[in-house]
Amino acid sequence: MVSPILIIAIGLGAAFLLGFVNEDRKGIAFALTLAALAAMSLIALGWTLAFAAGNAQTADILTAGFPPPFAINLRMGPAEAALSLLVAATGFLSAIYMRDALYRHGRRAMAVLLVAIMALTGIVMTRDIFNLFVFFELIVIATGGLVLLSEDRRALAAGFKYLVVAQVISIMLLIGIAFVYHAMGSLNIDDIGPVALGFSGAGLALFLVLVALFLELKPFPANGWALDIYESAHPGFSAIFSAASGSAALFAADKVLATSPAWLPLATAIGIITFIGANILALRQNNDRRLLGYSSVAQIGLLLTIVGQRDLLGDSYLFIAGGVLVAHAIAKAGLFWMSGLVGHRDLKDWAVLRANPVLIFAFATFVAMLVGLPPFPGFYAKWDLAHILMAGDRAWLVALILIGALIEAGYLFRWFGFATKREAPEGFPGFSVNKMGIVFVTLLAGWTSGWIWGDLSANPNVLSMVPVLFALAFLVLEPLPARIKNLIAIAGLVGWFVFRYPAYDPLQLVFAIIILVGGAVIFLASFNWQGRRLGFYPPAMLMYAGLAMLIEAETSFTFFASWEILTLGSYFLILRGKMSEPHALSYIAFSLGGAFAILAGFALAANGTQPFEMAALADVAQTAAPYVFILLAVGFMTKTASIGLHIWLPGAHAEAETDVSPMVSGILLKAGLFGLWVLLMHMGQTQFYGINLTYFLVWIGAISAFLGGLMAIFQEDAKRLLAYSSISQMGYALFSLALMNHLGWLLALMFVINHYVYKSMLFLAVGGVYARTHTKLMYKMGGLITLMPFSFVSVLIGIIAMSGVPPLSGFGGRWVFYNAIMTADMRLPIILIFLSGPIGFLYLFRLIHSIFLGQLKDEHRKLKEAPFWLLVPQMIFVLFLLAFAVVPGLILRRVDAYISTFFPEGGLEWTSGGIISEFGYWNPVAIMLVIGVIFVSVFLLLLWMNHDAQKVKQFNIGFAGERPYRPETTHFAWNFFAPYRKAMGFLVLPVVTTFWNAVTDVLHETADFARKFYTGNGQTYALQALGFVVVLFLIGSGGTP
Amino acid sequence: MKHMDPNFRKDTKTEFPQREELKPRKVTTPDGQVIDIEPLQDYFCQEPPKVHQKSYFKIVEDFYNWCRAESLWILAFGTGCGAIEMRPLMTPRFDAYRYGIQWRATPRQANLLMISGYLSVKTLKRAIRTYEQMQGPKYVVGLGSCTINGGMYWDSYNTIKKLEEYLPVDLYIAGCMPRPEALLAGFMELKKKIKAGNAEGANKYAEKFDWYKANQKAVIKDWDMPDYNW
Amino acid sequence: MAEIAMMSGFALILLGIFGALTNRNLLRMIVAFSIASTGVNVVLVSIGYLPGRTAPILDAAVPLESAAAQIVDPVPQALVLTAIVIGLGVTALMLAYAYSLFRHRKSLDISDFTELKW
Amino acid sequence: MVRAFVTLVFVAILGLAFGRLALDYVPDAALNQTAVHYAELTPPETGAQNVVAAIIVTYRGLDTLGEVTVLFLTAAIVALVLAQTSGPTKGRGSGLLPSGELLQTGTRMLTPLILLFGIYVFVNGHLTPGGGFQGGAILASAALLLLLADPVRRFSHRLLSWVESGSGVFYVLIGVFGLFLAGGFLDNRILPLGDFGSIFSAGAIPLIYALIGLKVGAEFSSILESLEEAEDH
Amino acid sequence: MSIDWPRIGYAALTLFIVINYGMIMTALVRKIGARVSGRYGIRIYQNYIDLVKNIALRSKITHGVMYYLGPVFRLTGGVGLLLFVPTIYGSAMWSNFSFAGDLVLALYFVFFGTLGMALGAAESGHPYSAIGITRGLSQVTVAELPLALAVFAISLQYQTLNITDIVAAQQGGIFNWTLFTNPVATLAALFAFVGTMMRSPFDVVIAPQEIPIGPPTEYHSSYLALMQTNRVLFPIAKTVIYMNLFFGGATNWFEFAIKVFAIYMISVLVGVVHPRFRVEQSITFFLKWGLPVGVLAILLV
Repeated sequence: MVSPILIIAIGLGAAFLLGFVNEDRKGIAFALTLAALAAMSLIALGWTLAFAAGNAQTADILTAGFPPPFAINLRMGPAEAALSLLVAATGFLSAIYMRDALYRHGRRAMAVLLVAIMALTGIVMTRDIFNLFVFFELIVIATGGLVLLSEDRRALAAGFKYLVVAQVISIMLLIGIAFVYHAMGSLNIDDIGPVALGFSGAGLALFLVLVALFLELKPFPANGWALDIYESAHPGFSAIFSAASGSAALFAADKVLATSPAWLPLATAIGIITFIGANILALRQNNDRRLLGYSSVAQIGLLLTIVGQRDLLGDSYLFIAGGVLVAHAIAKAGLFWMSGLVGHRDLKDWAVLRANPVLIFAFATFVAMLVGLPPFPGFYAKWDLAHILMAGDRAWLVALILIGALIEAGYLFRWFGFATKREAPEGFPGFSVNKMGIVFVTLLAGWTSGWIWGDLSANPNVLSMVPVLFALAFLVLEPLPARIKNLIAIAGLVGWFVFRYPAYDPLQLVFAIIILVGGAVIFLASFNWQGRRLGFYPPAMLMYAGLAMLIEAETSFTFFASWEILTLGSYFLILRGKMSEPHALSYIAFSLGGAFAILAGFALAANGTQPFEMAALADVAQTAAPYVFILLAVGFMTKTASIGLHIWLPGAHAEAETDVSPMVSGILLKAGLFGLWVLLMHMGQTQFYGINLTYFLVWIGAISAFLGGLMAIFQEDAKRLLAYSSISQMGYALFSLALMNHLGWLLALMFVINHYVYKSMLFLAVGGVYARTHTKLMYKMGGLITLMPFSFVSVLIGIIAMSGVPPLSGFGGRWVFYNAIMTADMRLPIILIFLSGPIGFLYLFRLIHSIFLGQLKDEHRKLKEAPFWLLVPQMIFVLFLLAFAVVPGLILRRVDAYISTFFPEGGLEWTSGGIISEFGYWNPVAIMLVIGVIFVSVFLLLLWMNHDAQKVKQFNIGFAGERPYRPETTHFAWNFFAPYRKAMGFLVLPVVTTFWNAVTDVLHETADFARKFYTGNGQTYALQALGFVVVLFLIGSGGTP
Repeated sequence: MKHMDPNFRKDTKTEFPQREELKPRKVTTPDGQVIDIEPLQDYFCQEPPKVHQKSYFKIVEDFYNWCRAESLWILAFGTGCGAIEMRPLMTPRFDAYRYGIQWRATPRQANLLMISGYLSVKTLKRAIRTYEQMQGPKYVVGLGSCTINGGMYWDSYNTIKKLEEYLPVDLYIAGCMPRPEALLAGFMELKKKIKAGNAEGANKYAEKFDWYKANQKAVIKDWDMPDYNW
Repeated sequence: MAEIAMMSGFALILLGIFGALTNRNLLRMIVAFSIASTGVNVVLVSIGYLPGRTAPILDAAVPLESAAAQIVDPVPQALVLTAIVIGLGVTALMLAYAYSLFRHRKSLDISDFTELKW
Repeated sequence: MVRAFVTLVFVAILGLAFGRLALDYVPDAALNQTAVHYAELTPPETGAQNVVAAIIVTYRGLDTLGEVTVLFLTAAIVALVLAQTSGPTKGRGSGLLPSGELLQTGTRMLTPLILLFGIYVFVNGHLTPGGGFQGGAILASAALLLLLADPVRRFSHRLLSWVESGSGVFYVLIGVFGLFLAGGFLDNRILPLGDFGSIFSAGAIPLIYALIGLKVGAEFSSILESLEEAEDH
Repeated sequence: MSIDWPRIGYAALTLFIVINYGMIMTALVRKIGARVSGRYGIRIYQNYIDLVKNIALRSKITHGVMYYLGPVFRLTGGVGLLLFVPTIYGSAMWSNFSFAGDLVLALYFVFFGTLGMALGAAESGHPYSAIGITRGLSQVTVAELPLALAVFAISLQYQTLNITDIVAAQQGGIFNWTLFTNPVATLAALFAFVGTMMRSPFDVVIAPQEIPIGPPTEYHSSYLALMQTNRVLFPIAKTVIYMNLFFGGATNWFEFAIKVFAIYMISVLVGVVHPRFRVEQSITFFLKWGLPVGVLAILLV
């Protein structure tokens, strides 16, 4: 193994050597710089690999040949090796990235860069506190130099501000070091014995050291100078500043803190405040680099929090902190590098990235890494962190971290939305190849790190799960035509179903049929799209992969990973819609909020045990159980869009693409239901202060069913109407599930099946209409029945089925519902359900009337029937509904029997003459037959009498002696249920939306107010830094200085 | 008559601009294709009315006619002052219900059109539409002298004089205005006529369709409807 | 002795910081920081001082055998040298920056350089 | 005004903190273990008379290397900063009057002496107070004198750069030699320790100090010249 | 599946009896109304004449397939509803097709005709139809609520959803009727009954002058004839449900006739003395009065 000191020696030596190079021979100077950085990286890499392979021991490198504390020693352990690699590699890549700037500024700038990287590795490795100070000062000065690489003239002022604050910090640090030396008699960090938390003598000295180190981490709110640097510096340098400097400084703080665990709470407090504060401030940023700066600050804050928890984290500390750190560093470096590709500084200007899909993919990857989504390191780290903290009774911290992470996800995904949806600037000159290359390398590093962390994790590696790999394979297949990809996708779904079929229990089977087979059927509609359809199949398949894994998940980890994967996939899928940017954002915000609740729930339930079997939910301790239940239920209910958590759904479903809407509505919502199912299966009887928690779910379900339907009837947008209807239907399902009896569950399952079928069908039908009319506003359509008969039939059948009118399958649901509530304990919520049934009828009628009946419009007179491929799945659904109406037992019998294992009582009896319950009976075949015969007879009668009716046209109506002039004014469709609105409108006041708007507004306003704090005045920044010290001192010493 | 401009009513030369909504127009479809819309063709059925044969069996036709007579559904459509005379028919004093007479609000379901008084040209247009929208067999009863010869409005610039020139009138009830008793008597007459199979106004209208149209168009100068309002 | 030095060192630091944070002129700020740095150095040296001892140079006056009892702590002295050099470097850098800022903006007022904010 | 008040309050509280540090400060009665080690083992281990020099060059050699780097960096960055700055373009010295004959002659006389003194200081660094930094600074003061006396005078950039880089590279190389030939990076024992108290003793310390002196001198000169040149553009 | 021909015969007979009964009874009801206001009123057989006249219309128009099918749906709804409910208690044959489903089927099949009619009327493209439909649907959603609650209450009370069983439980004396064993539920159900019979004060749906009789404004001739048939059939079918659930059912056709008439008269009597409600007023009315009673009913069981 090469001595790690050579990293420093090479960096320094090369920096000095650059002096020999003629000022004009920039190529040589650059080559030398790169060679040195490469050598440094390789040494670090060698060590990292050696540690990874277990071939190396932590090594102490003595300088001057004397042992510490008399001489400075360096240490090379796994963490040091990895960090050095990170630093050096970032430096190397940034150097390539900044080639033009470095050429422009000459060998001096290269030397400064080399020294900076060298000093960063020095910070990482040194074990001497004063040496640490020296390296820090080197960083300060080098930063002062590298800031100048920017073409932004404002960087100069930023550099000066930075220097001013750095002066204040170094004063603190130096005084602290001096007194620490006085107290300890040594400058070696290992000799700084445990210093008790106190603010006099050694304590105060250590406080000064720590506070200086924290200030180096740019804690909120004393970090304005750093943000100015981020904003104005060359992105290549910002990448170093964020990824490498931040990490190194953090490691320094960690080193010092490790000596005195008593001070850890200070780190935790500062860290979490920084994490949340910086994230809130980032909300209001429009400047990409400044936003990245805030995000960097926040991430470092999170890391500091984790450092503060190292006493609890124990062996997992490195894994967790490393995971977050690596994710942060790679993603942030990648994003800063990408920002160099973007010509302008507004977030919306990132739309230019769309010129290259790989860049969008990279952007998505980096965002996912920062947010901590699978399969990236942050995910595993977050999982373990939450578990350990929960087990250590630090739920409050988990809550704060998750809130902060949610805010961060909010602005990052908003930004991603800008990039994918906003107008790309015109006259785009193209991307620099080497900069793009660097981004791609980072991208690769990101995925590699994901694989590594997955491999290191005690839990299964997400990247080795077959469905995920299959989904990711579509990234490679992207150049193929959409139809071939579609075929592969269908084959994949069906193939996986066939492959897994024997392993499913009946419940899983039903969900698997819906997800896999149902997904395949919906994919038939995707044949309608030609070309390559970039960016559709990977997220779609990712979603299906998540869903497929979800229903098979046996441990909480697999479950949660699948959950996150399907969330991520569906987000990208929803985002594809033309106008879906804000809706996709609220979708991901709510979904992640829900996911975090689930994470917290699982963590609380597991109480430290890993892997945690899902079935073990039943054995959660009495004290924790209700909280676990609530957290998980809230999490799952965000996905089923229960009332209060529903506002993301209408937009997300309505604005999605035609074949995406059925996927996210018909299939994705079932994930939440499946989660609830599993939850109730294991924890159904959880009590909270003596009240059965399912009571609340029953109420929530009923209210969702009612209000969802009520809101649906007031929609003018067809897809929105269907979306609200989903809220209502999911409310039904939740209600019936929470009834906790045999038929309730059977009913829920019927809803699962039925909702999939008719919602997919209706969404496709409406989508088909949309494909022709280019509008979703129902009042702009009308009279399409003759032009689109097939679409009409599927909507008609869908409506009959959905409203529960016999003889179609919806009635079976109602029948089971009545039987189910007969044995339920709750009566009041049932009123709402009773009311929502007919309300469903209202909006469905509105749907079919406004689109297909009434007056045909001028511009629609020549429309064609919906595209063939959109009709194919619809017709399959029609056939299915008819078949399911006659022989519901085909599927339900098995499930009925399966449910008996949970509720032996109250099952159904399946006889040839019908289905018999405890209270009633139902013979689908007879119903179908009787109604059919009557219908046909009456029809024939009418035909006999009225066969010679004259077919008239749409204006031939008795119009009180007048006649219509325009179809628009004759089609009664807008504000269709005006009387209803008069009577019940008060119930659909946007209270929930207002509430969530208020929440975001408060956050935004806070951010807007707080950022005024960053006046841009260097003195103020310095004053803030000073204030930070002073306030910490005051608080720490209990206000009695 | 001497003060009347003979060309006033029968002027067919002057071209009146068609209503904007009924002019052919070009419309861009959602796909960006430009299509022609011919409102009168596209939105209205252009079939001429048909002459409907009576039932093959006389006895059936007689039975039907009896039923038609005993089930007179009057369109609630008032044109002039006579409308006020029709209301009392429903009151206990006259109780038209007992004769199987009812009021229907929609021409689709009514089979008796009462022109209850003078008919201005503007109202004539509506009356024609309404009549054509009723399903045959259908009957027209003119109420009061105004429908017979114009009555006191004989030289009005704006009312028609002879209703039967425009619609096939089955029965006139004279008077200015006729009292409800007269109306009842008129209905009885109409019933008789129907039962006798003589109330074939709808078929007559179809047979002499061109004549009626010519008359109608002669007075309705801004004719802006299809020839037959189905 | 040492206490006085230390106190005056601290006083210099506080004065320097106060000056740096209240004077808006860049050059004055730099001067103020120099004062503060000097204060830090004074404090640093004063920490290593032991009353009644001599400089850590082992010549005839300070034989090796009794050195431990005769010399002051040499470490802070070594540190202070480094600190001075670093302080010098930073000061030089700040001066260069100030010069450059003045050249660009024709102003030495720190509150004029607030185009980056929020 | 508000800012001044807030600053005052903050500084006052910081003063309280410092005051607490100072009040709690009790001078050690004896040297601490590290210092004792240095006091007792410096001569045997490094052969240097000046304990501080030994600490600077050997024990804490890495710090010193860092220090040198600080200056190196500063020089480089000052040049960078000033290179970005477009000052008045009036030519060399920007119209400053050349100094008088008296001053120039004096300068010429003094410069060698100063240089000599500087060299003396860093060569004897391991024996007496002083060392590379001090010596280097003295060397640079000669440069300052020259510049002040004749604002138009310029040194050879190339020379400064070579001296600076050469001494830097050599310094690092010595450090690396230590890695292979002696106990570790920057171990001064790559050269024989020699007689205690003589000029050629203490292993590589004098060499390193010399290099530091040269480097510091070159760097300071380079900084000064950069600042001076800034007026030229 | 073997076809039970006699049952079909009985079903046809039931249909025949009920239609004729309905024709006469509705005429009778109108006549009673007329007599109350001092008129002679329509002839008792007037409904038949109107029916035949409509069938006998010579010209007909159609607006499209759904328009054509609307009345078919409507009548199928009425006939089906009647046949899915046991008409005469104690007779296997007069129970018609009630073997196909229980109370739930009856409750939901009510919507079959409504839906079809709404679709058909809507295809006529007439704004009045659409307005009428929105009114009707809006009103019926809330008006049916007390019934749903009452039904829930009594099915809880009798622990069955089987109508025959519910009727059986009410046999053996008038005080065994749900009317007396559960008056609150009956009251709730009557709210719904009055609300859905399309009589004043809840008949703004078919406001004759404002939106010429609402949904069926374009219907005429045989379409109208089918609807007229349904109009006499459907209320009776509904009344039969009420009779079975709350008034002890009927053991023979005579009892059937009496009870249906009596129950039917409830809505008539309410109607003649109350002016019309606007739609939102009726919604509010049912929420304010019908709903609490319904809630009380299910809470008291």
